[in-house]
Amino acid sequence: MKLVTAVIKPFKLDEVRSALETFGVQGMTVTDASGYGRQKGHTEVYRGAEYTVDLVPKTRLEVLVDDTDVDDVVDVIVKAAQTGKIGDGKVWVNSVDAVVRVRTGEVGVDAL
Amino acid sequence: MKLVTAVIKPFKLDEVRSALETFGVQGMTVTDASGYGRQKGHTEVYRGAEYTVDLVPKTRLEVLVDDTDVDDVVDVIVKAAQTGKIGDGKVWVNSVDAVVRVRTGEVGVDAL
Amino acid sequence: MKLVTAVIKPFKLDEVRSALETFGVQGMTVTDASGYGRQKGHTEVYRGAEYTVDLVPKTRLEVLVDDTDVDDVVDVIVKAAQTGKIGDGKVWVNSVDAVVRVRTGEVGVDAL
Amino acid sequence: MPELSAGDTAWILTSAALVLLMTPGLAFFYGGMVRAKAVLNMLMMCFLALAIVSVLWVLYGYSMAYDESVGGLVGGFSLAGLTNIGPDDLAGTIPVFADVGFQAVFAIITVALIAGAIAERATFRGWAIFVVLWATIVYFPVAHWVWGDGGWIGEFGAIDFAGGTAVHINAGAAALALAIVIGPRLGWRRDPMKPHNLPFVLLGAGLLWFGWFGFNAGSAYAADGIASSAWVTTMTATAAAILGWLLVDVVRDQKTTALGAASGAIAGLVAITPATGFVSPVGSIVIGLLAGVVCALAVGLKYRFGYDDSLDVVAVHLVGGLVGTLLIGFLANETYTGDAALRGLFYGGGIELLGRQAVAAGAVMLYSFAVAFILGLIIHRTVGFRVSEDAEVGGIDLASHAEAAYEITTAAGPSSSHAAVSQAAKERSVQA
Amino acid sequence: MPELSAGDTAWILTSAALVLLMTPGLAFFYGGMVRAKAVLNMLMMCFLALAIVSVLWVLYGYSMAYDESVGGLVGGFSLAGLTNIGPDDLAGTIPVFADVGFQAVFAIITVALIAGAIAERATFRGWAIFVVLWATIVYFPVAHWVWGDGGWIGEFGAIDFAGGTAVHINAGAAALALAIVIGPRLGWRRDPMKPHNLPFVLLGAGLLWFGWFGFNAGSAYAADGIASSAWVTTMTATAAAILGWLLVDVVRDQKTTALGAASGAIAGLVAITPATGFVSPVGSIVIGLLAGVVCALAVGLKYRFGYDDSLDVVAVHLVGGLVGTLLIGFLANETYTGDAALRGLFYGGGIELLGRQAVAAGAVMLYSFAVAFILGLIIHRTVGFRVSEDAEVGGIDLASHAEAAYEITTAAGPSSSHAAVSQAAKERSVQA
Amino acid sequence: MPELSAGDTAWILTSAALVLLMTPGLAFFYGGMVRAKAVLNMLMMCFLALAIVSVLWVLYGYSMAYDESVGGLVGGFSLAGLTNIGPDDLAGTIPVFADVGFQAVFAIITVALIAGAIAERATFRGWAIFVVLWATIVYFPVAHWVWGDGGWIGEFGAIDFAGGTAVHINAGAAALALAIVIGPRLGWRRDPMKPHNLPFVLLGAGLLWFGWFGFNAGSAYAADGIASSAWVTTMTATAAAILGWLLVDVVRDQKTTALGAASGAIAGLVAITPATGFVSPVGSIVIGLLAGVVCALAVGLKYRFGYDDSLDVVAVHLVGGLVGTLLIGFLANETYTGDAALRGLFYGGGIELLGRQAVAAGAVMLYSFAVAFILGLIIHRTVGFRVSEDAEVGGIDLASHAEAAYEITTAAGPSSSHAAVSQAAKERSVQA
Ligand SMILES: Nc1ncnc2c1ncn2[C@@H]1O[C@H](COP(=O)(O)OP(=O)(O)O)[C@@H](O)[C@H]1O
Ligand SMILES: Nc1ncnc2c1ncn2[C@@H]1O[C@H](COP(=O)(O)OP(=O)(O)O)[C@@H](O)[C@H]1O
Ligand SMILES: Nc1ncnc2c1ncn2[C@@H]1O[C@H](COP(=O)(O)OP(=O)(O)O)[C@@H](O)[C@H]1O
Repeated sequence: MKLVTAVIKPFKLDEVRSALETFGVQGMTVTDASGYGRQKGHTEVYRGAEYTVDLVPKTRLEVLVDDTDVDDVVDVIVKAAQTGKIGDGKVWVNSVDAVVRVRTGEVGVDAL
Repeated sequence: MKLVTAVIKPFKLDEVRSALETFGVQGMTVTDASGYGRQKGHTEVYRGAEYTVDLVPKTRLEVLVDDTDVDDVVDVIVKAAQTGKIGDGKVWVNSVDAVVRVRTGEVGVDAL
Repeated sequence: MKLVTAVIKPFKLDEVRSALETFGVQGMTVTDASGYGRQKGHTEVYRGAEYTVDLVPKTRLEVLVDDTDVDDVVDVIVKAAQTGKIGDGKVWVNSVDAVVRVRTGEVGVDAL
Repeated sequence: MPELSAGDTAWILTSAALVLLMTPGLAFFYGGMVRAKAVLNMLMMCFLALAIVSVLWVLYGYSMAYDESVGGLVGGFSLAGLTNIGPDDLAGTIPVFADVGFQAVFAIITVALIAGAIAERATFRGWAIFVVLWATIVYFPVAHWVWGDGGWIGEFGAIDFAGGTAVHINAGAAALALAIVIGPRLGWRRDPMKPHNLPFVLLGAGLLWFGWFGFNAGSAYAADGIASSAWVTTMTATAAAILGWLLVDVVRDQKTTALGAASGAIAGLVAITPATGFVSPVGSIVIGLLAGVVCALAVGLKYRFGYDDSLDVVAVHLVGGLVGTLLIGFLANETYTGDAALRGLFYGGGIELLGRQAVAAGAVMLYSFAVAFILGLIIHRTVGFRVSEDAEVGGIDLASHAEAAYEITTAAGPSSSHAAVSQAAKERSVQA
Repeated sequence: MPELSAGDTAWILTSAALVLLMTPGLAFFYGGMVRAKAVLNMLMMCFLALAIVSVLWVLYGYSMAYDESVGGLVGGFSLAGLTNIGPDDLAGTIPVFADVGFQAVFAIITVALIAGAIAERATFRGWAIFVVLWATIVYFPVAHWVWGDGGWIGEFGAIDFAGGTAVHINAGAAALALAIVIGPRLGWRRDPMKPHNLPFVLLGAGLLWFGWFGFNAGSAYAADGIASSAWVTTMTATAAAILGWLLVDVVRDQKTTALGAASGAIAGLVAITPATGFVSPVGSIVIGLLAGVVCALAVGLKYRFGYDDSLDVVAVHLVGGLVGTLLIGFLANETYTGDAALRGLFYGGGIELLGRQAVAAGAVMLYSFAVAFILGLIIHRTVGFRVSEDAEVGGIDLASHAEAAYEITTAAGPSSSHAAVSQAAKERSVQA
Repeated sequence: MPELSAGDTAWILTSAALVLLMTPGLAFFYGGMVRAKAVLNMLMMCFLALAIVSVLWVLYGYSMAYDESVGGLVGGFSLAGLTNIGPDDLAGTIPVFADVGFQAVFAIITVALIAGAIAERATFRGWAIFVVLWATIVYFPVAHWVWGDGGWIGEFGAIDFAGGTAVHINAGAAALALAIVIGPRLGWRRDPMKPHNLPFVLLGAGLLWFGWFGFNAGSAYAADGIASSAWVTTMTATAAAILGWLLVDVVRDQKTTALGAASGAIAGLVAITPATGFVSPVGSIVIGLLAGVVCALAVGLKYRFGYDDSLDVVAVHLVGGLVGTLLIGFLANETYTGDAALRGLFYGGGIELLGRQAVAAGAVMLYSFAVAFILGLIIHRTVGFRVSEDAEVGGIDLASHAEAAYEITTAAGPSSSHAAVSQAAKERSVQA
C-alpha cells in the first residue's frame, strides 16, 4: 500500500479529482496548505509600508493506493495538475504499513 | 517508531482524544481536512442554480507512537471513531526514521 | 529522498523559513494545525461556564530533502524553532519512494 | 382639535425607522450568538417575522389592536386593510399613518424576539406558521389590552410606557413555552455551543440600542420634554445595566466578557422600556443596575430547570421585563408621570400601583405562555417544529436554506477554502 | 411665502442622513455577495462614488439638476459652487441647503448602484472616470428631467415620487451597458461564484431598508400625512416582496434562501420607490408581491442573454424600477396623489397615465444605456476598464488595493493563519 | 422667552441618537483594524467608555460642564444627579433633557476615541480607571471651557462649532500621552500588525459618518439653515478628505487602499467638526482635501518619533482637529458665522481669529496631554496599565475576556474548526 501526497494549485483540485475518479480512485483527503518555493508571493501595502507575503495558497491531497496503481496515480495527478507555470507543486510517494477503514475495520486494499 | 494518521469525522475528535489519553498516548497533531469518498456531500442553491459540494469536512490526526504500541493505537482510534455510517474515515501507518523533540533535542521514544 | 515533517509554534515559522533558506532548502509546504500534548491550552468563559480548550495552535511544515541533507535539515529546524519552553513541537522523518515536480515531470532530486 | 405638528411627526417617523432597524439589529445580536452553521437561519427567522407581521399589520393587525374595543379584550375589524384611513387623518398631532407605521414595528420586533429561544433547530415552515398565529392570537390583542383605547390593562390602571408587558414579558413568556415544546438542542449541556461571531453580537447590541431611542422616546408620541427624559433614561439605564452585568462577570469569573456587556445592554434596555418616561435619570440608573445583575444571574435558570432557551430570551426579556414593570411600582415619579396617583413606593405612593403592575405582568405572561405552548404543540405534532437530527448536526443553514454563511478565502493565506473550486455546478433551471 | 418649518427641516435632514447611509449599506449588500478576494474592491467602488459625486454635486451637479431649465433638458450653471446660496435661503418650508444635501445623496447612490454589475473585475481608474462622466452626462440631466423645475418628464406628466426612473431604471440601464461592455468574469457559468459573506448581504439589506425610509418618506419634502403613508408603503411593499421572492424560491428549489430574502427586500424597495406616496398600503402590498416574483424570475435573463450582471442590478433595479413605474398607471390613488388626473386604471383612471409612465421609463432607459455604453467603450479602449486575468484570478483586492480583507486568526483554533508571521516586512517610506 | 419647538427637539433627539451610534461605529472602525486576537478587547474598551461616561454624565458630568461657571474653568455641582431638572425645563427651544442627552454622547465618544492609541495591550482595569478620571478631570472641564456659559475659551473668542478642540484635539492629545506611557506593542515595527477585518473598518467608517451628521448639524441646536449648511459641509469635507487621502496613497504606493479611504473619511469628519457651521460648502472641500492629505502624511510621525499610536488617533484626531481649528482662521465666512468679527483671512478678516484659535487649540492640547500623561503613569505604576507579555502574544481577548471573537465553521469546507468539539466543558457554577 502506498500514500501519494500532492501539493497543487488550488484551482486545479477539481480537475485532479475528476481525473482520479475517471482512473478509478474512489477517495482522497484534502487539506488547505500554503507553499514556499520558486513561485513568488504577493505584496500588500499597509499605512504606506509594503509587505511581501511569500507564502502562496496551495491544496494538499492524500491518496492511499494499492502498490500496483501508484505510478499511474502519480501520473494522473501530474497530468491533471500541470499548467506549466512555476508553482505547479510536487507529488511524492510514501510506503504505508497498514490501512484500516474505520467504519468496518477492514484492512489493506479492502479498506480503500 | 511509527506515524499513525487518521482521518475521522470532526465530531469524533473529542472521543478519540480521550480514548488515546486513557490508553496512554500523550500527544497528537490535528489538522482540518475535507474528504472525498463514498459519503455524499451536500447541495447548495444559489440564484436558483443547484451546486453539489462533494467534499465533506473531516479531521486529520497524526500520532507518533513506539513500534510496539502501533497496533493498539490503531485499534483505539478505530473503536473511538466508529459510528458505523459511511464516511467514518481511514487510519494508516507509516514508518518513521527519526523523531526529535524540538524543546530538548531528545530523539526516538524519549521525544514523545 | 526523505520527507521531514515539523510541528512548531506558529510565530517561529518565519525564523525556521529563514534558517532553511540560509541552509539552501528552496521550498516547503505549510499547513495550519493544532496540537495536543504537555503544553496547556486556554480557558474560555461562556455565560458563566468555563471551558478548557486543550488544543494549541501549531504550524506544520513539510520539507522534501535529499538523503544526505536530512540530518542537517532536522538540525536547522530544531535550532530555529526552539524556545526551550513546553510545546516547541516535534520533527520527524519519513522515507519517500519518489518525488515528481508537477510542472516539468522531473523526478528525484531534480524535482526539488 | 389638535393640528398636525410637523415636529412631532418628524420625530415619530424617525422613531419608527429606528425601531424597524431593531429587527435587523436583533438578527445580528442573535445571529452572532449561534454557531456558524445556523447563523443564516437565525437571520432568516427575524427577517421572516419582519415580512409577515408587516403585511398582517396592515391587513388586520392595526385594527385588532387599535380599533374600538370589544369588551376591553381586542379591537374590531373596521380598520382592516386601512382602507378607511387617508393621509390627512390625524391621531393627536401626527398622521394616523405615522401611528400605523410606528406601532407596526413594535409588533414585528416582539415576534422576532421569540426566535432566540429556539435557535438552530426549528423548521422554517413551523416558524412561519407560528409567526402568523401568535401575532394574531397573542400580540394584536395584548397590544390592545395595554395601549388600545379601552383595553383592560390600561383601564385597570397598570402603566407601560413603551412595552415592558406588551413586548418583553409577552415575547419572553412565549419563548419559554416554545423552548419547552421543541426541546433542547442536541448536545446541549455537553457541548459549549459558543457564539460564532461575537463582534456581530456587539454590532447587533449597538444597533438595538440606537433603535431603542425610537422605541422608548418615540413612545412619548411627541418631540417634547418626556420624549427627552425618556431618551436620557434609555441611555443611562442601559449603561448601568452593562456595568451591572459586568460586575456579575467579574465577581463570578474574574473576567469581563463581551457577551456579558452586550447582554447587559439589552437587559437594561428591556427593563427601562416600561418605565422610561415615568422615572428620573437617577431612577433609571437604579433600574439598569438591578436589571444587569438580576438578568445575569437569571441565565442560570435554564440549567436549573432544564429548558434550552438558547439565546436567553427568558433571562433577558421575561426577567428584564418583569424587573422594569415592577420597579415602576417603586420608582414612578410624579414629575414625570404628571399624575399624583402614579407615584412609586419610594416617592410616597401606595402599594396599589405595584399591585396593578404585578397583575398586568402576570396576566400577559400567563396568556402568552399558554397560547404559545398550545400553538407550539399543535405545530410540532402536525407540520413539525423541529428539523431532523441530521439537519441539526450538519447545520440548519444547509438543511433549511441550502446555503453556507461564509466562504471566506484569502488570497493571502493558507486558509483559502477550496470548496468553491471543487464544486460541480449543475445548473438546473436558472432561466426564468 | 412659506416660512421655515423646523419640523419639516428636521425630517429632511434626518432623511438625508438616512439616504447617505444607504451607500455604505449598499456596499455591504454588494460586498457580501462577491467572493472574498474582491470584497474590498466592491466596498471601495461604492465609497469612491460617494466621495466623487458629493464633490461634483456641490461644484455643479445641483446646478445642472435644479437651476433654471434650459429647454427642459438640463439646468443652468448659475448655482455652481452654491456660492449664491446662504443659510437663510428657503426651498419651500426648508432651507435650500437641506434640499442640496437631500438631493446629493440620491445622486450618490444612483451611481454606486451601477457598480454591482461589473463586480470583481473593473479597473479602479476606469470606474473613477466613469463615475465623473456618467454622473455629469446622465444623472444630473435626468434628475432635471424628472424633478427639475421645467424638466421635460415632469412637464410631460409622468410621475415619480422618489426615483423609480431617475434612480433605478437609470442605474439599471447603465449597469446593463457596462456588463456588456466589459464582459463576464473569468469562469462565469462554470464556477459557482457564491456570496462570500451572506450575513453582510443581510446587514446591507437591513441598512438599505432603514435608509430607504428617508429616501421615500423624505421625498414628501415635509413631515406630513403623505410622508407617513410613504413610510408605511415602504415597509409593506418591502415585506411583501420578501414573501414574493421566497415564494419563487420555494416553488423552484423547495428552500427559502437568505440571498432571496435580501434580494426580495431590495426589489420591493425599488418597485415602491416611484409609487410610495401615490398608492395605498394595500396597493403597496400588490406592488411588492409582484416585484418580488418578477425580479426573482428576471435573474434568469442574464443567463439567457449572456451578460454577466454579477450582482443582478438589472434584475432588481431595472426590472424592479419598471414594475413600480408602470404599476403607478394601475394603482395611483387619488386619495394620495390628490389629483383626479393622477388615477390608475384600477381606480377609474384612463390609460394615459400608464402611457406617460412608459414613455418616461423608456426614455430614461435608452438614454442611460446608450451613454453608459459609449462611455464604457471609450474607457475600455483607452485607460482600460478591465483588470488583467492574473489580477482577476488572484483577486482584485490584492491587485488593485494591495490589501486582503480578512486576516482572521483565532488563538483558540487551528485556523490560525500564519501569513502575518511569515511576512518579511519591508518598510519603504513610512515617514511623511 | 423661547418656547418649545417640536421641530428643533425632534432634530436634537435624532442627532443625539446618531451620535450615540458613533461609539459602536468607532468600536468597529477600531475593532477591524486590530488583529483578530484583540478585537473583542477593542470593542469592549469602547462599550465600557459608553457605559461609564453615561452614568458619570448624569451624576456630575453635565453639572461640571454646564452649571454656572466657577471662574471660567469648570461648572459647579448644583445640577449633579439632574435632580433639579424636570421634563418641562427648557434650554432655548428644546427641553433641558434633550441637551443633557445630546451633550452626553459627545463626552462618551471623546473618551472612547483615546482607546485606539493603546489597542491590544491595555489592562481593562487600567482603562476603566482612566475613563473615570480623565472624563472627570479633563473632559468635563474642557467642555465647560469651550461651550459652558462663561467658559474661558468661549469668552476669549475662539470658536468651535461641534468639537474640534473639546473633542478631537482633546482626545488626540490624551491618546499621544497614553501611547507614550504604556509603550509600543511587542513586535511593533517588526511585524505587520495588519487590520484583521477591513470590511469592519469600512462599516465603522460608514456608521461614524452617518452619526456625524448628528454631531455636526445637531450642534446648531435647531433644525434651521445653519444645521442644513453644516449637514452639507459634513458631507463634502468628508468626501474631499477621502479623495485627499487616496491621492497620497496613489502618489506614494500606486494603489488606493480601503484603509486609506476609511481613514480619510474620518480625517475629513474631524477637520470639518469645528468649522462645519462657519464655512461654505466650497470652503469645506478645501478643509477636507487638506485634512485628507495632511493626516495621511501625519501617520508617519509615529515611526519618526517612536510611539506606537496603534490606530493613528494622533494623526487623525489631533492633527485633523488642528487642521480644522486653525483653518477656521482662514475660511470662516460671515454669511455663516453671522458676525463680521468672525471672518477668516481669506474673507478679509484679521489675524486675530487665527491667533485665538491657535491659543485655544494649544491650551486644550497641553492640558489634556499633561493630565493624561500623569494619570497614565499613576495607573501604570499602581494597578498596572499593560497586560503581561504572554497575554499580549496569546491575545488580549483570551487573557482579559476569556473569549475568542470568531468560531467560524462552515459545513461546506475544510476550514471547519474542531476546537468546539474538543473542549472539555467544565461547568462550574452556571446556576445563579
Ligand atoms: N522541498 C520541498 N518540500 C516540500 N514542498 C515543497 C518543496 N519545494 C516546493 N514545495 C511545494 O511545491 C510548491 C511549488 O514549488 P515551486 O518551487 O514554487 O514551483 P515548482 O515546483 O513549479 O518549481 C511550493 O509552493 C511548495 O508548496
Ligand atoms: N483512497 C483514499 N485515500 C485517502 N483518503 C481517503 C481515501 N478514501 C477515502 N478517504 C478518506 O476517508 C473518508 C471516508 O471515506 P468514505 O469512502 O466516504 O467512507 P468509508 O471510509 O466509511 O467507506 C473520506 O472522506 C476521505 O477523507
Ligand atoms: N505523539 C505525538 N504525535 C504527534 N504529534 C505530537 C505528539 N506529541 C506531541 N505532538 C505535537 O507536538 C506539540 C508539542 O508537544 P508538547 O507535549 O506540548 O510539548 P513538548 O514537545 O515541548 O514536550 C503538540 O502540540 C503536538 O502538536
